[in-house]
Amino acid sequence: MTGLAVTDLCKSYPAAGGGRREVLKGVSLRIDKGECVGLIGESGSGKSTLIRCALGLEKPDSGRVDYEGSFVHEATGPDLLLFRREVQIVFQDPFASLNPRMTVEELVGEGLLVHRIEPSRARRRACVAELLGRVGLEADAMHRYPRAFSGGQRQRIAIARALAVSPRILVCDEPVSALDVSVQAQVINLLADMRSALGLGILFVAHDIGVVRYLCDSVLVLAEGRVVEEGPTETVFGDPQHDYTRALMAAAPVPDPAEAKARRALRRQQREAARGSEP
Amino acid sequence: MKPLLEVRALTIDVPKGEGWMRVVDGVDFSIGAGERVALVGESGSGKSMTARALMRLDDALRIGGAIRFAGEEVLGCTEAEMRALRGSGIGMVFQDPMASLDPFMRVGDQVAEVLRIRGVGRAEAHARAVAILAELGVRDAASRSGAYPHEFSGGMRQRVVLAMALVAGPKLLVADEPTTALDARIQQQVLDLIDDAAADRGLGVLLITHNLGIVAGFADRVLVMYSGRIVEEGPVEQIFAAPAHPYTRGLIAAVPRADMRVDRLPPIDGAPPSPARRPSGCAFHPRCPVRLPVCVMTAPQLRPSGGGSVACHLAAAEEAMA
Amino acid sequence: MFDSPAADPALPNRFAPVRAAAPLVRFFARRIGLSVLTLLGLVTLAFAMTKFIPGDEAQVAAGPDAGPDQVEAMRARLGLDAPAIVQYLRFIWRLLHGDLGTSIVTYQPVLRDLERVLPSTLELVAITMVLNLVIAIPVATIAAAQGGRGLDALTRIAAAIAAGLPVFWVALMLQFLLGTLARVLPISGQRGFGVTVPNWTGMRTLDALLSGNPSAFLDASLYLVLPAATLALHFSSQLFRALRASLELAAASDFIAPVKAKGASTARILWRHALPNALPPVITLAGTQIADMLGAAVLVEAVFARQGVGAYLANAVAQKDTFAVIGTVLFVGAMVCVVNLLVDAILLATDPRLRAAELARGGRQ
Amino acid sequence: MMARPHLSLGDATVFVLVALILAAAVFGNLLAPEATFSSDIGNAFLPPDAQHWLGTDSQGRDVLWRVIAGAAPSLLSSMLVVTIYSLIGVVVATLATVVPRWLDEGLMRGTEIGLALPGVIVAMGFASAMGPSLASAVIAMSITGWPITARLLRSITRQTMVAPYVQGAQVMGVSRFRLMTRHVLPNSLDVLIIKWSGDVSITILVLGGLSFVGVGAQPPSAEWGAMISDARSYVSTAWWTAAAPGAAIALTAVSFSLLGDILQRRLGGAGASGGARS
Repeated sequence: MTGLAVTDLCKSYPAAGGGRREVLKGVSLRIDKGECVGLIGESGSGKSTLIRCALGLEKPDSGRVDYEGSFVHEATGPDLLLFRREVQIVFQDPFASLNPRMTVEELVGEGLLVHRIEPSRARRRACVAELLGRVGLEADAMHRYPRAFSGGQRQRIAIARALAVSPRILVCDEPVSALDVSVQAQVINLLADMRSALGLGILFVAHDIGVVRYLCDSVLVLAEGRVVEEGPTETVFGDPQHDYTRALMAAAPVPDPAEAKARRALRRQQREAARGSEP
Repeated sequence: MKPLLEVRALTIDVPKGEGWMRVVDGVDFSIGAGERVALVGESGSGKSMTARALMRLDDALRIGGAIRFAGEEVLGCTEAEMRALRGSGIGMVFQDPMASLDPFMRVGDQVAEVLRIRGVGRAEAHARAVAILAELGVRDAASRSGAYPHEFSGGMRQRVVLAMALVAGPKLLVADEPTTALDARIQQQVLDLIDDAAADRGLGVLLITHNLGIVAGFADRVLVMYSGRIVEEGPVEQIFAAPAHPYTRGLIAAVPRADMRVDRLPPIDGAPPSPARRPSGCAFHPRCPVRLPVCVMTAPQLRPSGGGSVACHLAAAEEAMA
Repeated sequence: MFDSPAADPALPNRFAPVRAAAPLVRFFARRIGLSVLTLLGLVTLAFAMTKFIPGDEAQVAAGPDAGPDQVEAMRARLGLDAPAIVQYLRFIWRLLHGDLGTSIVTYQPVLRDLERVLPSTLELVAITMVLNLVIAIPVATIAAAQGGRGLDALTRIAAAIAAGLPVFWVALMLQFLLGTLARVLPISGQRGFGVTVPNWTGMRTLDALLSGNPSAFLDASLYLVLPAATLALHFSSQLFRALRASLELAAASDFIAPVKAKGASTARILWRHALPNALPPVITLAGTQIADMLGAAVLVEAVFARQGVGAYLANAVAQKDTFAVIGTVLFVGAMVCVVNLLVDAILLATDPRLRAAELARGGRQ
Repeated sequence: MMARPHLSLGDATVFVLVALILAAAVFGNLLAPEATFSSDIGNAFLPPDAQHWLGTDSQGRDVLWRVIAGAAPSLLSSMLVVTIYSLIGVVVATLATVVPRWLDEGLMRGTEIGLALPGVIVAMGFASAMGPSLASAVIAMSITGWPITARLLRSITRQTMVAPYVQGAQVMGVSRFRLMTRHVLPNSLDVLIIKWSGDVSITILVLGGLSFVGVGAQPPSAEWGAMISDARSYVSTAWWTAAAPGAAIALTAVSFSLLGDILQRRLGGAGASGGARS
């Protein structure tokens, strides 16, 4: 069996006013090499907790996370090292996800160093230059610090850093939502290219249906700690079955004034009807 | 008839080191009574600066040009006249609804404060605050008005912020990225709320956003801003159906759609420039796929085109040919 | 970046006072428990200190002229022949009964000595704290309105300098300039010759007022002017600097522009919005300042010859009066713990966010 | 991105002052004439004049030279105190960051004891136990000063630990040691550098106070607090003997506190733009 599998994950936190708040209530998902899975969820859906558990940064209450047949939360030694090498993450905020005290060379080369892939400094430098070229940056970028780069460029650096250790699975936590609109497409396309070129498996977490529909083969819709709908992207979004998915689809902005205004008028009618029936 | 708001040759400079840095460089637009105008732009475009300049919120800025609101010259107002204008002439909603509220004051008092400043008695101000909170959909407004901001959810806080902007009966509502931090469903609720409130009161609205998508269903007219200037302006239908500026075209094409499958997104190369490093000529020229030699040299003027106007050498040349 | 479990939208119902009271009790129970732990740590430290002192305790207690037999008798009498753990437990047992030991200088129980000198110090600290708040808060707020110009720039420089002046030196210089040269104020002691008031609270100003003796009140007040002014100069400039910085942060918060957009004046923005938001860290500082004032009282009381806790401690140190030193340190520690509890209560009463966080947290345990 | 603030006249003045004081602390003892440390009763209590700019003291020694020579015991010992307890604070906070949670809680509870007491009073207790001397004052303040630093740094590392770049490094499998030394500490220590300067300013006041009440440096020393203590009895007749060392303490304390403000302005901005405190 290959890839990353999450099975029946449950996680709760102590809640305000006593008791515990269940954030994940039995979530299962699976990403294989070369596959791109979208995870749609609003804030509070539990997607961040899911990512933290899946990456082994946090222990779930129950359920398991397997990578290549070994249980991530009990893995030690070579198994853990393999997981730490083959599963990487790209974060949402490119201004917080790169250590401001490290040069681009150190940032991109860190994985090569800690996994002893390229212990020689000169060879590491050559690798970094090649990686930077692959994500569309000049090689001389390596001598500068992250603060010298724009948001889109930083996200490219973050991707190069993750790709340095030749991962098989890349978890992307809202990787474009903090970027300028005109830059988002560049990063989305870069991820799509890397996936087909390297056979990467991608777990793409987002709240934006458009991006997931563009990039992913299959999708899971997460609401209040449960997967409410899943399936091939076009099946789910072409004919959503669950009310929640439909509500999300209806709330997504439509870049067509006639259609958008018709929808707005309809909503307004519904609100007035509701207002009229209330008293 | 005179428009409600008229902005002419607006320039804004921010202090930088010993000198000044121009962040808004000659912006013209107007908003009629009851009209919805969207100002769309990315980071560094100067859109929020423009919004804040309308109410002169930042003392440190140097603002040039003319801003006429309801026939009065805003830039010539004294500080006392400005205070009277803020809130009762122009109401404003800010980006982050949590950060827009004073965490140490009860929400009812924060709404009522707008009226108390204007000499309304305590009881009446409070009653009117509760009434507008109820109107904007805060349940149990009378008792909830005694709660503090942190006791409200994101969508509810945005209602409080909107109540603050509307309670003194302004003629123009300026909404600066009011939905940016919110989920799509809440975002839609907030926009609908502004929609209803503006329709009921016949308010003019200036919606500042980076998200072209939310504009389609909301605005009558769209202004597209890039690096301190307006590059295109027109009725919303025309902007989406026949964008004339390559930047507007790129923006619309680069956003993946939720309602249909797209094969390949055509990206815009590069990144929006910071005001400190604005390119020569047309600021968009380094990223423009249809750049002409002249674009590097001189900045294009905003010229009428179709039902709107566009600032582009190529569009002007095509117009001249036709 | 990640969903934080603390930012829970499900909020406690603030209209349920019965439920709300329990977390408050829990909050104070927890804080008092912590204070007790802190004190226990302090007591352990103090006990360890008695063991670290070079020389033989029994020898010291028996006096320098005592022979070996007498020293051994004293050792047995003081229980110093018991194992350390037994001595430690006895030490705590005695403390619980208010027995801080006996001073080898005054031959009085340390607690009784402290009762005698405490009111004078409390009087000084109380007046200093009032001056401190009354000066720092308005000046910082008014200065903030000037935003870096005029009064603001001036007070900033003045406060930076005042905070750097050594308290004991200011005391000495004021004593010299105003007392010796100008002869406008009394320079040492705490009462004029022949002025008597009944000893009810031990605080002379208060006793004079209570006994309806205005001239004695004036007399006691005049003796307080220099020491209180010395302390207030130092502490209010410190508090001013903290509040000015805190106000700057508050004034830069995102909610200030919305208040301005309401049409509020600069004064209203400052006093009604920026100041309440800026105060909590300053209240915390004022609490720790009380501890520091007790420390500074050692210096000021020494200069102005006031009979207070500070002078008592300085004297005890000079005379190697171990029990008096340890007793005073413990006593001051206990006072500081009480002050910290008070500060917590004030913060809880004034900061609605803290209140919500504590209510939520109380339920969790 | 961030424009470095220009070197203003005020900032430059502070830098020059700090440099001069440091120079006095390092070279003062070497330059001072022999007579600075020996008594010449015949010339006692000379008021300030052309030969003795700040007059002479009870032993007829030049007050200006004694103030310069006193920079070493006064300032260097304060710097030593703050450096020692800052290092202890860094070690404790770093430990607290990597050990299991219950031990972290325990360590932080322990630091609360240290917060419950005014430094002067505890230092007096310690100094009396060890016998009054500059060394005991320095030791007493070094072992009582660290809790605040440890708590401050721990609260910062707590924020830094959840910064995405630290979590990213964990996902990449970097060792705990590398995580602390390359990612967490470099992004947490700015505040400590700022605090160091402000703390030196406070420590010099406290240390002076301890010497003044007789539990720090002892009389023949030119330590400023001890000089004032010595001069105390003669204030009304020879005010300069007390005024000069006090002014020296004040000048030093103010300079270092302003240096802290400047560092705050300069480093505080850089740290924030680095996104360490997101």
